[in-house]
Amino acid sequence: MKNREIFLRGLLKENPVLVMLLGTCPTLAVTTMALNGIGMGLATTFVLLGSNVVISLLKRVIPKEVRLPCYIVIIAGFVTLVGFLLERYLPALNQALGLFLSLITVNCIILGRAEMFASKNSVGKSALDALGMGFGFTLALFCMGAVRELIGAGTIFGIDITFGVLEPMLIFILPAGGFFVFGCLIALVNRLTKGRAAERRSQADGCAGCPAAGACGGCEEVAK
Amino acid sequence: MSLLNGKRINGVTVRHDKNTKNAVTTPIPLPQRVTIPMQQHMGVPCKPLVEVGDRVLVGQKIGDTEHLFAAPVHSSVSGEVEALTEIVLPGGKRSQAVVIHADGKQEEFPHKTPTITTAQDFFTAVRRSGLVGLGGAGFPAHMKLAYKDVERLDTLVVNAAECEPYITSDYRTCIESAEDVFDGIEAVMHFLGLTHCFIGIEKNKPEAIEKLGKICKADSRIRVVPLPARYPQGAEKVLIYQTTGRTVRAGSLPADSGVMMQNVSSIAFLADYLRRGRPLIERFITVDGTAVERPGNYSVPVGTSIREVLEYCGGFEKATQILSGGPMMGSAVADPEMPVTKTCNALLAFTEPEDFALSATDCIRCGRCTAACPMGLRPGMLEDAYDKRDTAQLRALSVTLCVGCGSCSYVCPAGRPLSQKNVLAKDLLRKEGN
Amino acid sequence: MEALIVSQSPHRHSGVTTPVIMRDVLIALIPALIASVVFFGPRALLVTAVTTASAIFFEYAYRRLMHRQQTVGDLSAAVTGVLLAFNLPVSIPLWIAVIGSFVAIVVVKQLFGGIGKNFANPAITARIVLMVSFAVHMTNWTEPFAYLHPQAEAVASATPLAVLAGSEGTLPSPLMLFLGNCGGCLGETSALALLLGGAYLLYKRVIRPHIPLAYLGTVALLTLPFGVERMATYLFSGGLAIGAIFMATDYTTSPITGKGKIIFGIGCGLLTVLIRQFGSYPEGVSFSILLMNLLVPYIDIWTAPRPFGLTRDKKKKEKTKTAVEGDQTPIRPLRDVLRPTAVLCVVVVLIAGALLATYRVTRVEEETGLTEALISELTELVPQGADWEELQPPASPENATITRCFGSSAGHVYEVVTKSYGGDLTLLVGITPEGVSGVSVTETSDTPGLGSKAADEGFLSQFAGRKGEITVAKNKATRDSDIVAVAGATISSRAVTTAVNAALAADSELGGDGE
Amino acid sequence: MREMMIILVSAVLVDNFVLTKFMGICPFLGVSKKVDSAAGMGVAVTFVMVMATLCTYPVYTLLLVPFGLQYLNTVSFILIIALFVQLVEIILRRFVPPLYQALGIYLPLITTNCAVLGVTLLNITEEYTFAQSVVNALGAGIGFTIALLLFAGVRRRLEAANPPKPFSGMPITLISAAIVSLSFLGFSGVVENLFG
Repeated sequence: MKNREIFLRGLLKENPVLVMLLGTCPTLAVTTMALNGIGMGLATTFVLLGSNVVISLLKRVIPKEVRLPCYIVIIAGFVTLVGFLLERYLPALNQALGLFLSLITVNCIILGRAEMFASKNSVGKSALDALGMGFGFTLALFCMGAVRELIGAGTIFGIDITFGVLEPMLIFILPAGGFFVFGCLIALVNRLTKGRAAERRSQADGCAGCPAAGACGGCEEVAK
Repeated sequence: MSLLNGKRINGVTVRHDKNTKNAVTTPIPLPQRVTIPMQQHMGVPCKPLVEVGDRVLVGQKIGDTEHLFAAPVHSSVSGEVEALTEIVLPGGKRSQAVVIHADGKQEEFPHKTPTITTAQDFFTAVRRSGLVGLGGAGFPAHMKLAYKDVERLDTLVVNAAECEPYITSDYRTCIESAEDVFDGIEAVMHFLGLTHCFIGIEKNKPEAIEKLGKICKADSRIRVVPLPARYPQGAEKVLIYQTTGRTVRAGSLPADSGVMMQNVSSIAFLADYLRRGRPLIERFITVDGTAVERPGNYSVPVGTSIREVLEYCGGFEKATQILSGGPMMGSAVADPEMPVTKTCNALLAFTEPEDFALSATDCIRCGRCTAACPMGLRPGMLEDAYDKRDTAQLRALSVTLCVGCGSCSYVCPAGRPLSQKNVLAKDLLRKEGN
Repeated sequence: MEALIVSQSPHRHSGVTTPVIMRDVLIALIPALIASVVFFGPRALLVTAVTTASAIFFEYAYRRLMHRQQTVGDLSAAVTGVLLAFNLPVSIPLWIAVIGSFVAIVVVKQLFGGIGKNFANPAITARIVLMVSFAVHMTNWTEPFAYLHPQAEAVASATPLAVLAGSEGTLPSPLMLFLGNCGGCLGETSALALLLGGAYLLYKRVIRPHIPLAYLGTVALLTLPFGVERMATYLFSGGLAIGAIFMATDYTTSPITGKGKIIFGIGCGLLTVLIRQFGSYPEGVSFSILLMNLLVPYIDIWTAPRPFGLTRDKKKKEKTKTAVEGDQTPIRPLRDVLRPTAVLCVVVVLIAGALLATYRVTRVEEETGLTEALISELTELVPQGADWEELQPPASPENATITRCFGSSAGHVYEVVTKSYGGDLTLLVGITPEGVSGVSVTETSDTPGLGSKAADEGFLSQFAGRKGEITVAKNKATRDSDIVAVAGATISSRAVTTAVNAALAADSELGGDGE
Repeated sequence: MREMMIILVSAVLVDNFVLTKFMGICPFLGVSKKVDSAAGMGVAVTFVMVMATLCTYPVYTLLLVPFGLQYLNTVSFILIIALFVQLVEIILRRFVPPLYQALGIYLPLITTNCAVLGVTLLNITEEYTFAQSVVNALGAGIGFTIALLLFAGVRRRLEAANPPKPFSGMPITLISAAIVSLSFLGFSGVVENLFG
């Protein structure tokens, strides 16, 4: 796999959210505004980058039996690190993300990539994969955030563009709107890739690594 | 479903169209030729006993088999056997048939009145008479009697419900030969040692109820039960429950709950047979429908071609659809040359089919089919299960209980072929060895 | 004569087909349509026409786009369109009505596969979506016969339900309610017209009496303790009549068997009273029907008819246990377990240490007391206020709690927490000798875009300069102590007012003009 | 006591963990295909949530706060949960095999479940007392199970639906989840007024 290939894969072909259906909790929760979406995406990318690098460094040291708790602790460490940085320099974003910042630890993407990629490849490749997946995640969150903010609040990045004429549909800010927009986005991806996305999800390797492969939603299609 | 009276069996109200109610049964002129199929009953087909060229008399046995689960076949005309052919019956089954050229003399075969003392003699006599359920099912009558330990049977239910639209042949039997019905019941109850008998008649036939009621007053064990005129009142399990209150458990025969059911015309014929020993060679059938000029009830020798009967009643040229039996459970006739058999109780000819070919639209989950099904099934779910060929689900929803009355397809607003799919589902289960 | 037509039995059909049923429903809706035009004027007709036309158009376009069998002929889209119109106030802007049709037909029904496949009632879901998205438009009711004197400024009257839930307004007599002479949605006010339509449907056996009777019966039973007169008002107000007769009885989204329908009706009744009595949305009917729609799959299972002659033991499905073969992992020798746990502990310690270090570097002084940010905010509320210091918060009245209090040369600022629509509401109220000098909302959990409007400058500026007890008026300040509530957010506006009054009371108790 | 009831009912109905707080969406979408697997998952999650709260709350109040290490809560909580689930799996497999067979496959899923970690962290941010935290965890678990069971019923209906090609599978499930979460809006405000 050439390096460029690793990066692009995460961004489009195997987008962790819209294709692999991983990390759905933050995707629905924090995307009431485009800015929050990007903020969450970048924070997760930072954690993903950090954990991928560290895990691929320690891949020989960590024994097979306890690899799961180790990964989780490393990821949690980076999440707390991001928490400090945001608290210090971007308090508004920290306030907006709130609980979901610390929930990055249980985000399947990071654990999945750590399990499937970082623990088997060199540091350089892991970093690239992390960036690819991270920006793919951010892209997806940005789309979600933009759509929901545009229709739901009539603003984009906080700037009011309704000129008093268009009335925003508040429901897109609410949870119901989140589910709806997410469903439509995945449908759009299915439509654009004419179903290839659906098959790719079924033989995706990202899911196999996730410890919950047996019973988790995204991977159920794998089992089907 | 009215919440007031007791558990009420589901069903549908269908237009009765009993316009041949007062038509007295009249014979039709003797056909030149009759084609008598060897399979006029449920069970093993008979084998012809005559050769081409033999001379046969009226009521002479021309086909039988040693199997118990069959009913012998007799000639309805005197004449010479013309040919042995194979035909396709209205139900779609193929069967051998004997073609007899009638010589017009109608010479009767010397019948012996059967002497019966034990239940066993009664059983062999009924088998010899060639009697099959005249309600339309065609189940050999003697099979219902031949129950090893007859003691467990205690009740006779006479089915005079006749819930199918247009058909009035049973009704005419109640009016014209009420005495035969009474004698038949007495005979059956005597020989089988039954304790009581119920006659189920729909309320839309008051004269029959009143007439039979008067005659049967002579024997306190017999009770005429007027029933609401709801289709399918005549279905076996439904009628048994409505008259005796007993529920025939799923997968078991009426005999298991001590009940034997017979069609009113079968009982009447039995009485006549016990007197004269003349086998079943003619059928009282109703001829009706929009294409028929002279609708009415006719006694037709078994084997007469459907075309001949309809031509006599002036209903053949304009007919685009001919049904053998009622509109709900009867089968459409493809080849009018096919003969009238023992199980045919009506011939309907229509200028154009009653229900315009409904193109099936999506099911709207209205629940009418579930409310209509007398067997308490869920036709909508059965159809889904069949479409998915999910035999486990089909068995779980007990599709085998479906009596094929057609109520579900009748009420379905989306025109979906529900009862037809049940037939296919039952075949699927049978093929899979249920 | 040509070949005979052969078809499978049965060869007769009852004649009641889906278009026939839907046509009967449309006929049953005519009385309510006439009543709506009588009460709310020709615009009612316009709104109904728009929703119905757009509903039919959306279904036609969707089926054509998806190359599916055209189902516009079965008139179900028209029924959904008319029912949706009956759930909208007559003053609703037409583009919102069209959005409602789009949601009802495309999102809730066609996306799931068309008639019979959707699990939620299209018209009800669309009404909720519109209610949540355009709360203001969906809750501005017009008085009946207001269209007769157009020059009079359209006064927004409270519906009987809103009055029941506590906002001011006279409660029309039950008879008036029954006839429909009261505020409310286009088609839901006249219970008489709806009952007429319901009778027609029962006569034509399009619906069975189970759901309406169970639903209205439960509501009547639950509100009987409040007195018969109140019960009648409850029954004939809001969307109960149209909900029970036309919406809850929608085939696709209600149970199949009679028993199931009764359970469904009772469930709807319970939820409606629960939401109307305690919930914050005045109209409980749509939510309760949607919630019960979700339970329909289970109700259908519990109330499945038992096949004839199937005794209880045969019906019991034997529970097939999906055996997960438990792999008996052998007990591993101690040494194998020790090494991995050791590595794990080392990793944990390393991570904790790293975090400890970075925390020290990026520590944020956690000052208690007055940070510059807090001081700048306080001076905003009390101009020229200098050398602020935190005082002991005075005793707070019962409906609000004063958490902090700051004194300065020019006046005091009180931090007040009070109960509002969505939960707690925290405000800072600046008070000087001349009265209220400024109010700012620090934290609100009201629904964004509706309740949160009570935190805008426009609304808060009304408090400036007030001294005595402040009261809230719905649309026009009648008394001089009045301030005008934010349209559609009366509860939040009232909460802010109670907080400001609490601050004023606390300030006067602190000894006059806050030295 | 009133406070407890408010927390419990609001966790179950108004801010339901799945439908309004958006935690535990992966198992919610994945496991709700069959009713019994939904029930199994619900019970397992409730069990782990309550037990996790019992473990993490004392660790936080007795260990982290005195030493001023509050920022270590994420790391410590997720570690406790991971080890706890591993422990439960071993105990169940050894001593209660039937229960393991029923809930076994869901246990690994719970470690990566946002709802479990979410509940423990929420107890801290909402400054609940110990008893309130347990009640909150119980409410969250019950709310999660109710949402799961409700959605399992809806998905049974979805099997009969035939959405357009791109919408089949996960998209139509998400749109149904949107309608379900819409219906939960009806409960807003009920909790406060119900308990006066």
